[in-house]
Amino acid sequence: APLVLGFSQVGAESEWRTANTASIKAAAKEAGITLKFADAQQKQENQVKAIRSFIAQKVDVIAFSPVVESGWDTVLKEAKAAGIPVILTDRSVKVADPSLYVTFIGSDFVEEGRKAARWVLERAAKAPNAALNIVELQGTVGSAPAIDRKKGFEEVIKANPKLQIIRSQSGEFTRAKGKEVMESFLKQRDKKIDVLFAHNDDMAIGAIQAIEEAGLKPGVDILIVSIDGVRGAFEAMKAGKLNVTVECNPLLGPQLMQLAKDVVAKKPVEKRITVNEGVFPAEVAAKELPNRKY
Amino acid sequence: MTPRWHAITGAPSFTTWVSVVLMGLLFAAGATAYTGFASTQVVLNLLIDNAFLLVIAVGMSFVILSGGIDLSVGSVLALTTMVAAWLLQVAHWPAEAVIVLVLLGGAAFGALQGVVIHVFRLQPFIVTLAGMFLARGLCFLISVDSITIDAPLFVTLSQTQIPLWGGAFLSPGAVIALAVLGVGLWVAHATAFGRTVYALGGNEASALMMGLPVGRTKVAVYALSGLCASLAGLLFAFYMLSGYGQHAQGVELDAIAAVVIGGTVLTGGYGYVAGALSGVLVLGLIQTLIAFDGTLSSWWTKIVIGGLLFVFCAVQRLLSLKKAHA
Amino acid sequence: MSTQPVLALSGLHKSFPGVKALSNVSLRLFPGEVHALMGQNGAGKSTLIKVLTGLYQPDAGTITLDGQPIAPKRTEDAQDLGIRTVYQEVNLCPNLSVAENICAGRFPRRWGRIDWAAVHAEARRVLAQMDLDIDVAAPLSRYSLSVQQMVAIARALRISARVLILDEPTSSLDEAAVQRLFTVLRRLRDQGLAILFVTHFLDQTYALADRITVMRNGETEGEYLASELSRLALVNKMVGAAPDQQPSRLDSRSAGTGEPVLRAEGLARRGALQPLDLELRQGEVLGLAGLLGSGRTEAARLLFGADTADAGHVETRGRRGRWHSPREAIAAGIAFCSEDRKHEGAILDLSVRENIVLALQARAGLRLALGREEQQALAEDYIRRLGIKTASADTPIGQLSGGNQQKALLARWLATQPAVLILDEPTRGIDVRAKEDLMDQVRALAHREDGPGMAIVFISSELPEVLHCSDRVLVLRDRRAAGVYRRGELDERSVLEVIAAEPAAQAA
Amino acid sequence: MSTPPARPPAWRHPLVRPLAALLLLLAFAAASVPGFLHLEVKDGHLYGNLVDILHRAAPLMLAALGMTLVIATRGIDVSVGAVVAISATVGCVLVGSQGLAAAVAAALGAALLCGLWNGLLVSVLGLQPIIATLILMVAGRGLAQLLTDGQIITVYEPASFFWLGGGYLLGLPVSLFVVAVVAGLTALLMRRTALGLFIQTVGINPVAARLAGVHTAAIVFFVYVYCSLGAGLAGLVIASNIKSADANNAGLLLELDAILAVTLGGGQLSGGKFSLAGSLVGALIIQTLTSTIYALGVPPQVTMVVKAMVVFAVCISQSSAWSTWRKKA
Ligand SMILES: Nc1ncnc2c1ncn2[C@@H]1O[C@H](COP(=O)(O)OP(=O)(O)OP(=O)(O)O)[C@@H](O)[C@H]1O
Ligand SMILES: Nc1ncnc2c1ncn2[C@@H]1O[C@H](COP(=O)(O)OP(=O)(O)OP(=O)(O)O)[C@@H](O)[C@H]1O
Ligand SMILES: [Mg+2]
Ligand SMILES: [Mg+2]
Repeated sequence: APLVLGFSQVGAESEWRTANTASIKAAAKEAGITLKFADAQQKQENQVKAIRSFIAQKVDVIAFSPVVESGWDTVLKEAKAAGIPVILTDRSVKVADPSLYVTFIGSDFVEEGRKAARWVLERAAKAPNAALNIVELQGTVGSAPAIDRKKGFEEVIKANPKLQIIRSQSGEFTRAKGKEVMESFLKQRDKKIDVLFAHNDDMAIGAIQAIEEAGLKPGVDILIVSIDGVRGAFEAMKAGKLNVTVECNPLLGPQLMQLAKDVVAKKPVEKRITVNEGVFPAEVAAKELPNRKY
Repeated sequence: MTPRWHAITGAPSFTTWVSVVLMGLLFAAGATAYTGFASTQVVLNLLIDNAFLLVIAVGMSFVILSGGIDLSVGSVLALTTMVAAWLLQVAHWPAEAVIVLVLLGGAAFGALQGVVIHVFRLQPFIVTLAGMFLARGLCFLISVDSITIDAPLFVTLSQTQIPLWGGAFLSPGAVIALAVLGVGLWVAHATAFGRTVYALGGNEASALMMGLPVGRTKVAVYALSGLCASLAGLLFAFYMLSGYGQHAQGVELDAIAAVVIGGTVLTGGYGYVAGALSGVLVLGLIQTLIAFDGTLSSWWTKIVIGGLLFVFCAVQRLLSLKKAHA
Repeated sequence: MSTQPVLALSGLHKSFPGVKALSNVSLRLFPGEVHALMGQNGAGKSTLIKVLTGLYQPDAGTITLDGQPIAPKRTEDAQDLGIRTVYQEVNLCPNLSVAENICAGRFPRRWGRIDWAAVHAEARRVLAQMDLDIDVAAPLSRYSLSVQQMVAIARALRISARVLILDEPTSSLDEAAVQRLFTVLRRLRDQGLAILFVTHFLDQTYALADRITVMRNGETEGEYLASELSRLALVNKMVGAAPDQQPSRLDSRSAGTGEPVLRAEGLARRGALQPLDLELRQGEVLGLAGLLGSGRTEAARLLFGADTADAGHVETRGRRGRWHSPREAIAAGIAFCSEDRKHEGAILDLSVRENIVLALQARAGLRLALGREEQQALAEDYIRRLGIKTASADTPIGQLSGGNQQKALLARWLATQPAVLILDEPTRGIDVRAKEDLMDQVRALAHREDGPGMAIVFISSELPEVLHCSDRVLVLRDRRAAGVYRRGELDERSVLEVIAAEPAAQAA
Repeated sequence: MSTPPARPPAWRHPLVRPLAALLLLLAFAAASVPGFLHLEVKDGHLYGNLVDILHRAAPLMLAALGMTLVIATRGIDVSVGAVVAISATVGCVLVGSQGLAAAVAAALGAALLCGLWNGLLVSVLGLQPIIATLILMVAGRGLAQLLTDGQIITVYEPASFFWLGGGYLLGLPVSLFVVAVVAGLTALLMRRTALGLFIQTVGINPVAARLAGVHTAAIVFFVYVYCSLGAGLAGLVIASNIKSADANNAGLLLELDAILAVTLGGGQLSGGKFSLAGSLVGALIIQTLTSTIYALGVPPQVTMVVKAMVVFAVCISQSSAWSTWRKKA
């Protein structure tokens, strides 16, 4: 019988997530794995329910992208008691007993924040005298990527006291809110804005529109850094409106399927598997764009 | 149709029974379609996974029966997990004290909303909507991040499995929820307070003229709902072992839907607290069906949930229309 | 009768925005007396009672109970002080059972829980005092307004109290029920209870009251011993002018010779009405007489399409069939003024003007039937013609006194100039003068000098009114017709005989 | 006793309190954020926070107008956000290939279908409004995502599509004119026909309304269709503004804001009397609050608490009980 993998996805809240889902579905088909897919509509309790139903269905492996890091002990213990190995994707969990999951494959949000900040630091180094005012578009309040990306970013820019975050507001990871908040930032004329750091590409794309409508040149008058590396971001970079995007690779599917097979075959796997992620500045955008699958 | 049939359809609890029968059909459909569906544990999981929703729905039943609505329950739940986690992990309070405090806090939060609704004669929808923002916002003031709980009492309650027959088990949370349902039934149908709640929902002006304690009851109803929400928060904390400001987003709508599906009328006065159980189970069953199916994309998940909800409500409604014509 | 009043009010003032409802009102209530509070519609009787029981707060004035000043803030307070009240409109909860409505607030308990058996027994006991034997576990909404009114009274009678206040308790009761109520009230009076009683029926006042306080325009006109005040003087004091002595003009023109405008054949609805045949001619008044629950309201509702019939059909000029909604009946020129003005008539938050034009407008559809000025003119015309007491046509109808709401609803239907007008208890809650005016109007509408008049179905629990108004009387018994009689063929006594006849006798 | 029919004094007008709340909020913003009220002409149109507030409030105002009528009939429509998503995606999916007119027509057509569906469930089937519209609220967003396969649809052309939500007319955002036209037409419909009277009647006493001959089912049907159409238009405005459709996020929670706007404007959820102008003011209060929070730089984690406090304060200050209570104190 084919291997059965139960996968609990967070939801379909962004293009990134949709690409992630698509990659997993395609890879499962390719690898001949029966995929039981459950969508949690962004709710942790739904994920727990899904995992319980996977246990009841006696699947071979359970994989999931946790909505949030904490709160998994009980249900993972049940999985362990049922003898079903668990793979984490995309983000990790905090559990008292690390043996509750076999491995974690995914990105490191804090590192993404750091990468974004490093790019800004480099830029600042080119003009050592000027102070750079940064505005930040945060993700949804309380969400893991928003917290971690902010943390990583702040950690690195501390190195240069000339870099100041002058405003920070939540754009809820959406284009509409990103645009609205950026509009408001631009109306405040006490300080000039030099850099925009957006927690995801969608907010950056919204903000670019706001900057253009205010009669400024995005990417020139205001440097823009964002995270994810979705197709829209590459288009914006090609047009010279976005300066850099830090990749957060959603195409984990093939790697996940291989892991699932290995885990079932009881092959040893590493506890932490990072995915290859790059930093794409505008210069390489035109070349990279045709390669983007999402 | 026979007179016997009339007696059945004419009974006021008819809608509630329709829910139960439809639920049976839904379950039978799942059992034939998916392997492993027809197991005791799948049924018990409905209770385990939805214990917190059931507790909220019991509180919500009272509010809706009284002709009001409480949108703040989901946020109060989240706030409870957050406060409990903070007190346990950061302030290192004893678990028992934390439990008592958050329960009192939830009741007080609800009572406060009740007072505002009653004294200023404001609409419950708006007051509790603001309450919803407030409680959610307070969570993030404590911490934007989630806090893991490792207090022994919570961990034990989380991981205890109460064994039933054949390897199947229930969680303590589910047992507490069933107990709350029992108490709710008793309060609604056997105490003066419960009957005043129904009277309020039937006609508030009349209740006032009948000399019933309208103000007191109203405040108490919201306090009760707040208490249930914070108890649900504790169950949630047992269930997840974490406090988090994003917990239970949109649970208020699930609870309202559960109560209404259970046969309670949203304008108040008609319905049964027991309906909350069938409503919660229906929603849980729909989710379980989808999880067992395992082929639906995110959007088909939404469409199927909406579709099943529609079929359920429409059948229920058509049957009771027939009853009206009979 | 003792000399010390249980309850006394003096110098009471109460205003609403734009209306001075009570000014300098005083009232004394002695133990062991029935005290009638009389006055025209809008005189302030109900307001006085609401102030007395804590539903409204007075602007000025004092209330004393046993010489102690009291200031009830809520109805609960008044109840705790031993004041039990039945308010004018039925104020009960339709979703609760009859027994709960009677016992709510003071349930018999056992071991901390409500003792449902005792609740039901208690409810049956109180209702039995009024000879009412109904299923007390059924929801109140199942019963007709009259039964609901008795339930409201039963609720007040259940707990022994010091003062019992009844605001038009008899407005939807039939004669027999009224007599049963009076027996109970007399017994309570003899036990030393002080009873305040509001009614528009002079007969009832004289049958029961020991003392009468008359109110006029929000002021106390005076307090009298019933035995020392003649009917004429009483009416005189209520109205504030010498009433025209002339008894209402009864035209003797024979009626009912016009075209038939409405015919029902075998009209029936399960559980409500046995097959009924009925014919109504232009320019005649058809009275429906019968006891409570005899099916008069049901007949009226079927004729209007408010309920759909299971069998039979209705025929109007050029149309034959069953009504599926009131809209069809209205389009065919039928109008129906419901007995339950609070739930089925008034749109409480809307103005008197909007309430009056509503039916006319609904018939016209979305296109405005009348411009704003015309609406105003129409409303003011009816306010004048029917003597509706209101601050203006723009006052919300909910702020009018009960009787005046009734008149405004009548205006709603008169404004549509229907071919057939069905009036279910139109005289409920309106004062003596207004009642006579209304009956004159009814007859005038039917018997017009200048051509064919309306056909009117007139339903009233007051037998004399039915007999007085109608050209023909249809007597209903047990939800079926028990006979049709022409004017003059019956008097009050013979109707009562027909009504009371055993079904067996009818079969024979 | 018969004082002349006193017209209520101007300060008792129901619109006064919401307006006062709005002005107070603006005054506060102006005092605490320098240059908040500053307006200038840029690229031939007005530019400044005030314009932004009006511009951003436009979709909410469109949704609130429809919600006003639904609430007046004692109903509620929680599917507004989903309808926004559906119309936005339909519009964006079609506009590239089928042209502007066809896309707009299709988007509004889709919204119309949504309204018909809601109307059918509430008016014909007799489901409770919140449940009836909850069905579409859940499924509608799924349908929108189905159309886009979960992707964000970005529109590159025609540029005319961007005019609706991003263009300017006479120096003001076009979306404002859309709101003005819709509000004006609605007001006209309520004044010049009996619709307003019927809607209130149905809301206050449906039983009496039926007995008076009002076609209650048709009225209820109408308000849901109208509300969905307004939401559909709002969806187009939003999509046109961000030049894309995001099925998962477009109009998220707009229904709650719309309900809030109606109540802040003085509407009662128990049905009956309604005020279109009041709801518009309510929508402006909400948007002004949001903009003020952004301008003040309130940290995002505190935003919700601030919002809640202001809503409490505005509601309490508007309650009649508050005035009597204050007088006594
Ligand atoms: N809530 C209110 N708001 C404004 N005016 C009111 C209100 N209640 C009563 N009124 C006015 O006070 C006056 C007295 O009304 P009340 O109901 O006391 O009359 P009533 O004597 O009981 O008449 P009826 O015999 O018709 O019942 C009327 O003019 C009425 O319009
Ligand atoms: N005395 C009674 N005992 C028991 N049930 C009654 C009594 N009077 C009325 N009912 C109930 O009330 C219901 C409605 O009858 P209803 O009173 O409306 O008829 P009606 O002839 O129009 O009387 P009325 O107009 O005087 O109220 C009936 O179904 C009946 O069960
Ligand atoms: Mg009165
Ligand atoms: Mg009757």
